[in-house]
Amino acid sequence: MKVGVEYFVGLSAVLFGIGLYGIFIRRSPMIILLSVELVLNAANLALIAFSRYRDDASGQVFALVVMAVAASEVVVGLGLVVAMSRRRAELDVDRLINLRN
Amino acid sequence: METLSFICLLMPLAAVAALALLHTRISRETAAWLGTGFAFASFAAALIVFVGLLGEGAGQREHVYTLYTWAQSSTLTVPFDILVDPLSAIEMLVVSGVGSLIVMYSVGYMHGDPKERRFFAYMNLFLFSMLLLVMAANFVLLLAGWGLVGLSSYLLIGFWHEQQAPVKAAKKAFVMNAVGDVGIAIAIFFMARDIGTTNFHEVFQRGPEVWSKGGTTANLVAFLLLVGAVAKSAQIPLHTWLPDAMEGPTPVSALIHAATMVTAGVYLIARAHPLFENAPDIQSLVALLGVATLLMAGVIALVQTDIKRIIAYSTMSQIGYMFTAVGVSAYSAGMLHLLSHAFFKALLFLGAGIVIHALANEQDVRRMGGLASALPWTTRLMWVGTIALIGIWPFSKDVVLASAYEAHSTTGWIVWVGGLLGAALTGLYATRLMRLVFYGERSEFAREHLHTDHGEAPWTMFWPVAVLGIGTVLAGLLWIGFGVNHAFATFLEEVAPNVEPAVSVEFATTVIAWALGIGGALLVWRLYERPERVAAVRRRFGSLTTLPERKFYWDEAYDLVFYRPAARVACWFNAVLERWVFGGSVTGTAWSVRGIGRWVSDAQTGVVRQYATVFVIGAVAIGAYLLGRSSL
Amino acid sequence: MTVALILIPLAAALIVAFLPLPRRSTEALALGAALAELALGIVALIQFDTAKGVQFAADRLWFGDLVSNADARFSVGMSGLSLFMVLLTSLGVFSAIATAAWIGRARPRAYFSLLLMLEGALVLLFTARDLVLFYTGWEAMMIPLYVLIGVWGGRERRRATFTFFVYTLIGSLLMLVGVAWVGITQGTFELDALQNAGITDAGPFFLFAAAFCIKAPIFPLHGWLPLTYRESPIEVTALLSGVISKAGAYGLLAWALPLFRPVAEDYQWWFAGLALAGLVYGSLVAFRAPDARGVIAYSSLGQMNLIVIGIFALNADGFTGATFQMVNHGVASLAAFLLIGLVELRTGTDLFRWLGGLANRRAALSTVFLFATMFALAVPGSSTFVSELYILLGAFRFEPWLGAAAATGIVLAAMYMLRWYSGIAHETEGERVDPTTPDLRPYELGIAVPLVLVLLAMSAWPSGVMERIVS
Amino acid sequence: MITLAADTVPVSWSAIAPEIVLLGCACALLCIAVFMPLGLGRVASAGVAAGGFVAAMVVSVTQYEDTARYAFDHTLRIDSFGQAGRLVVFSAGLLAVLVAWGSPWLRDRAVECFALMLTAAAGMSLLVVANSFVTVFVALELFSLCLYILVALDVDSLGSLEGGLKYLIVGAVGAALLLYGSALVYGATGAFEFDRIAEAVRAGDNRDPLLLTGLGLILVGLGFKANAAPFHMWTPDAYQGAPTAVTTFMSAATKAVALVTTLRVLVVAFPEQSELWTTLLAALAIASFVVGNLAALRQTDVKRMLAYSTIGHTGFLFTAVAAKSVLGTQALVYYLVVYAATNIGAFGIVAVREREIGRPVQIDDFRGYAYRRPVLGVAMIVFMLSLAGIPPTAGFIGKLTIFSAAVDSDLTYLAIAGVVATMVALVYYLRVPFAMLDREARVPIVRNRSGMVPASLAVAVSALAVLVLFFIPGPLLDVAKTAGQSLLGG
Repeated sequence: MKVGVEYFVGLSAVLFGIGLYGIFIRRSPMIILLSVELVLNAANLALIAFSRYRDDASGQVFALVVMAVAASEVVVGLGLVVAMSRRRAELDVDRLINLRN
Repeated sequence: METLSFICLLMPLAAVAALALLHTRISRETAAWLGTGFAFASFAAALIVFVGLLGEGAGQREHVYTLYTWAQSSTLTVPFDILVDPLSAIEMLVVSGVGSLIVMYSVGYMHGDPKERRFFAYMNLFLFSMLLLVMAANFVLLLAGWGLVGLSSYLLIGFWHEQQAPVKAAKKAFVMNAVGDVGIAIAIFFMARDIGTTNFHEVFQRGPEVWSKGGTTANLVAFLLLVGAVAKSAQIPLHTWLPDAMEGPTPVSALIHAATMVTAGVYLIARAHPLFENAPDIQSLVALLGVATLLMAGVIALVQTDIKRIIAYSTMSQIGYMFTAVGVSAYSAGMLHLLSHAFFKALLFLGAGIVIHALANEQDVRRMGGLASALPWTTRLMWVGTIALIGIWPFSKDVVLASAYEAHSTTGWIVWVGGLLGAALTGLYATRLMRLVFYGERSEFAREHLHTDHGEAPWTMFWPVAVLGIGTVLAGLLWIGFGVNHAFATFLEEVAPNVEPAVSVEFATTVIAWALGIGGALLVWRLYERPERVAAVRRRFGSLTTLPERKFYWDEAYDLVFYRPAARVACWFNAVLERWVFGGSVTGTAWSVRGIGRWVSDAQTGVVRQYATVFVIGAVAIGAYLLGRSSL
Repeated sequence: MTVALILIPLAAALIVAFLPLPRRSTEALALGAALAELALGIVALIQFDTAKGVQFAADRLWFGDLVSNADARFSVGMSGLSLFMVLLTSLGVFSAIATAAWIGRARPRAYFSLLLMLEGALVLLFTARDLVLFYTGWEAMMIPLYVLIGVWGGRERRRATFTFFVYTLIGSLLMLVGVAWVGITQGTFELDALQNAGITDAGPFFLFAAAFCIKAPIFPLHGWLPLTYRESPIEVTALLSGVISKAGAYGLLAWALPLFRPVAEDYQWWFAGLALAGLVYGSLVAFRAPDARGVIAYSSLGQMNLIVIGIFALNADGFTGATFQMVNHGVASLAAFLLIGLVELRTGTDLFRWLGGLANRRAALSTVFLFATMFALAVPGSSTFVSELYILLGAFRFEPWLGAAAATGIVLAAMYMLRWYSGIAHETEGERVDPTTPDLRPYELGIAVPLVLVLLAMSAWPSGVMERIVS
Repeated sequence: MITLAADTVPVSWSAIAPEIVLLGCACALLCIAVFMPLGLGRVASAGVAAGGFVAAMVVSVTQYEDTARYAFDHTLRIDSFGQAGRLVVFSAGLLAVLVAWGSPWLRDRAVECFALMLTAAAGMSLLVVANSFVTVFVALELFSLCLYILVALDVDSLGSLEGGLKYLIVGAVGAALLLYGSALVYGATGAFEFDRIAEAVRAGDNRDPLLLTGLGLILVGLGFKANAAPFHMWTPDAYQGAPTAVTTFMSAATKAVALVTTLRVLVVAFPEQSELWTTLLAALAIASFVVGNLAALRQTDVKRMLAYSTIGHTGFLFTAVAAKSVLGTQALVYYLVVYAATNIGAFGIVAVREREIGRPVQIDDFRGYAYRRPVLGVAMIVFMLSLAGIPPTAGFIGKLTIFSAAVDSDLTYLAIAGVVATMVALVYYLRVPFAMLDREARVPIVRNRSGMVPASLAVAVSALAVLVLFFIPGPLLDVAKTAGQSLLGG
């Protein structure tokens, strides 16, 4: 069988959904960061798939850029997590509700 | 002559200004005499104007003097112009003449009152307003005077505003007169709309042209003017304020509520007679109202016990006669009665004032009696007034009745009969008053409180009364009738026409009127010789007397029909609409908005996963919308 | 001239606000500024030429190049109407400042500078010949008011302010949309260009009418009125009823009608009818209000509706009468409210059940109150009488029974005003009044007497005002 | 068919000159951090940062021209619209530096703070001229990452960290959606550059589900940056948690670039779907009106209140965008400038007060403040009025122009919605003046006046701007108009 672009896009959509789902349900910032990674890579998959489909390189270039950005995003995220854990033991985003009226 | 007319008009106003500015810088006496002086000055001016008018030949006796443009829009201009013609000249004389006499009388009467200065200021304010009323040459200015006399009457009725009764009475008088003002105002609207001016001359000339005789508009205009007249002259149904107005100082009652202001209605109808001639139905309505009033007032006067109220009701009844006169287009007859009434009614009031003054402000006739010996001259003068009131001399009332007979209309007949009945009533109540006050046993109250140490009264009080007495007698000479002399009628002819009664009719009417009047008088006299007779009559007619004693329940009716409902509605507005609907609505909305606000900001729990969820839900919604619109 | 009239109070406001002066000098400064404004206004009155139309005009570009070349211009000038509104404003603010100084408001610098700002805004809106500028004045007028009421008001000041600005803002912001609409569709904001534009769209008209009718206010949009009038500092109440309510009527006269004449004619009945209802309603409520402020508050509701009747008679008499009545009622209600203020100063209350008998042995007070009463109830011969007569005549020309029905307002006015006067001044002295309660002091007379004199002058020669209006 | 092999992209340094300047300064700061002692470094870094912003401003002013040009093969579009956006960003940065100076948390983090600000500014200034989704994503992430850190910079306060982390998480989702959206658009059209996307769409099916889904996701991503409801929920926490100086910078600059980009993307890339996204923008605008203003009613913390109010203002800005006309753009640019000035001023005063009392500022902390510090007090009142759009403040003219734009493009219902929103908004805006002028309040005397001068300077400048732009709005309106024309032509 021939694997058309729609399969890749479908897969990326599924990954995207999984990632978002992860962001919704998980309470540990680490896992949430992982899910974010997943989402971004879902996007990457889509980009590359379309790039091949269109036979146009710019998509792939963008994918590379995204990887870099994703990495730095995680770095920042982890930095924050570290800063927090320095102050408090358990990391649970649901407990981060001090900023209220 | 122009200057003099304006002097006559403005003198009293100058007095007001002077009194207001000098205020406490001058002594009370000075203030009092200042007021009197200005009033007399005004009278002098009026007199000269009058003489000047006599000097002119009949026909050229109408002068309009314009001072400046008072008010204006692009469609209606109101000049400040005054009219001097026989009619207004007569009124000027009456107002300023009787007026200044009464002001002088007040010098003595109000002596020692803490607000003496204010009193004289008010009196002069009244004189100015009244002169403005009678000298105005257009309806707007007339209405201005009309309202200002109402104002001064309000001020003077409520002069002793520390007590409740005068304040109540004053308010009542003002509001009822306001009703009349509205009537005239609406009439003015008709004139402005259909004629484009309110100047007497044009209105009387063009009015009958633009408003077809007896047509709706003609009737409406006449009727609206009548409303004003009725309110001011205390005729049925707007009469209830007058008796209460007696709460004011006696000079006020004499000047405003007997001699001048209350007769303004008659002046208005006489002045606007072309409009009334143009609306026959309304004119007969005038006559009928007059008859009704004169009878009702006469009956009520019979049973009143307050000396001033008795005279007040008699005033009402006498004005009723004047109304009947102008109602049967006997205008100069009406004016004649106005004139003589001004004299003798002022006389009666001031005389009563002397009595009250002598009796420590007691006004109840049952607590008087036998004062003739104490106040001989007052008694004599009061007799002059009473004779005039009963209609023996001058004949003004009889002239009125005779003219009514001459009218040969149903109305005429009713007026004639009613008027004669009224004559009898007059005889009854007038003599009753004299009998109760001056003759018979002196009540122990009188014995205690009567003080005549300074003679009957201070000269400032006595002499005006005397002069009024003379005036009453002389007034008779103006129009003896029986073809002998009616200079008065001829003088007024051009502005206030008259029906010329035949000598025979006049003779017959006079005789009958005399008979009835004197008869009534004698009856009362005999009746009161023995108290038990009175008691017997009371027993007999006890049930009947309640009706007049309660003044035919007019006040109660008004209270029930107008005041209470209005007050109740107003209270309801205040309590319900204002608090809950208009006031509450905003507060309600505010609360709900705040509620939603609270809900919205509580929805922000702070849980970041919720943020993301809401976020994505929004995204999904948008995506769904777009896919829905897509070519999928 | 006009520009000076606008700038004097604003400059004074800044100086008063930022110059750290002691109370007395602050008061003196504010009073001086207000007096200067008044004097300049009188100069304008003298120089005003009845033959010419708009005068003392100044005009320069403010910002342009928006859309369809609708330039917003800084364009001011005075018609007869504006002239008298400006005079009324300066007179009102002057007496208000005098009263405030006498009462001794807390934080004088802020208070007086706000009052002066208010004056500047009012003069601006009364003289603006450009819609955006007019709206600017309109909005700028609101803010000092909110603060004055919300900060210096009575016990329920917050609720009062809230109600007040909910009502007024919904109106004025809707008008802003209307302003934008006019700019877009007509391509200009200039009054002279928009005169007799004869726009026929009803929607925008109501955007404008909403603002004006709420401010006036027309029944039943008066929900803000009672609370505000009762809770504001008395001199602000006086300004509200004396001057600011006139801004609404002015807006109708000077802007809404010229722009939307056809629409106004279509809806003439609605407005006239509502105004009539308001006249009767206000008068009746005034007749039963338990407090002195309440009576005058509702009476001015009634009076403003009467003015609106005159305006929506849409004829010369109506306009003339309405304009003249705006001036008369302005001065009269200023006097009435300031007098209430002086009574409150003595007795600490304005409830009738605690007042009464103030006229006894207090000659000056009773006399001034008498004048206030008589002018408020339009006793025939007074200037108010003349203006009401013309208003009613206008209404009568439009629809006879409307004029007749509105005329009953005169009787009702007599009823509630006499009740007001007696309730304060007559009969036995009330609980809060004792023999030592002083008569009006010279300073207080200095506040009240000028107002009375103005009214007397206008009664002696109404034409003096009317001919300038007619022009 | 575009492939990298096909042609080499000409590099135009001038196009990215401001970014180069800013990033250069950022690097300089890092060197300072290494080589200079802390105290001296603080001063130096502040100086360099301020200088950097000024320099960037100068550069973009000198480059300012009405004719638009593409750079780096359509990935950037240098036009006066973008330049205007850049200027807003730079001036915001400059004033933010002034506000930040002297805040206690800055003591040992001055260099990082300013470096990050410069970098963020560089990202923003790149974003406003971005003409390709690649650039958009990169620029967006560049400044977002910096902002995450800036928000969390005050690591001693939990709130700061919390705000930062929340911002990061939600921001990541937003970025991801934007990215996925551009991927889908790419899939549908085969291009990232806006103008080329438009061409491709014109050539093909403009109702392609793939394309529309992409559009939707992009819209969400941008709406997130513009704090539009329902993508707003991070805003209050981030604003409240962040050090006030950072909030100042964010509220002014982020808003501006987000809106500029939104407008550019929508009108350049998706003109064919305009009636679709107009509806969506209208919906978002109304949602923002409702949520922002209603929620703000109950806030007592000034920063949080202003955060909600900024959500409410997104409603107005989206109204201007939805007008998608020259007038709309003009209104947008004018409003953005005024809004930036107003917010900087307001937050500046909050910062000052914060330092005086040493804790988060509640509205009650302003009671009677105007009597103690008249200038700041009056300035604060002016800002509140400007936010409410009341004369004599520039906010009024902003509101007027936006309403005009709305009426002009038959969006009167949005104008009406804005009216109602303003009504509610005034309720909480006026709380501040009421508190400021409270006649009974006695304000405690405060000693700590560190950094009063620069902050007050920033406040004064913005206050002056807000007033001057009311009395003489002409020049700015002209600039705004040319900006609009440069974007939409005509």
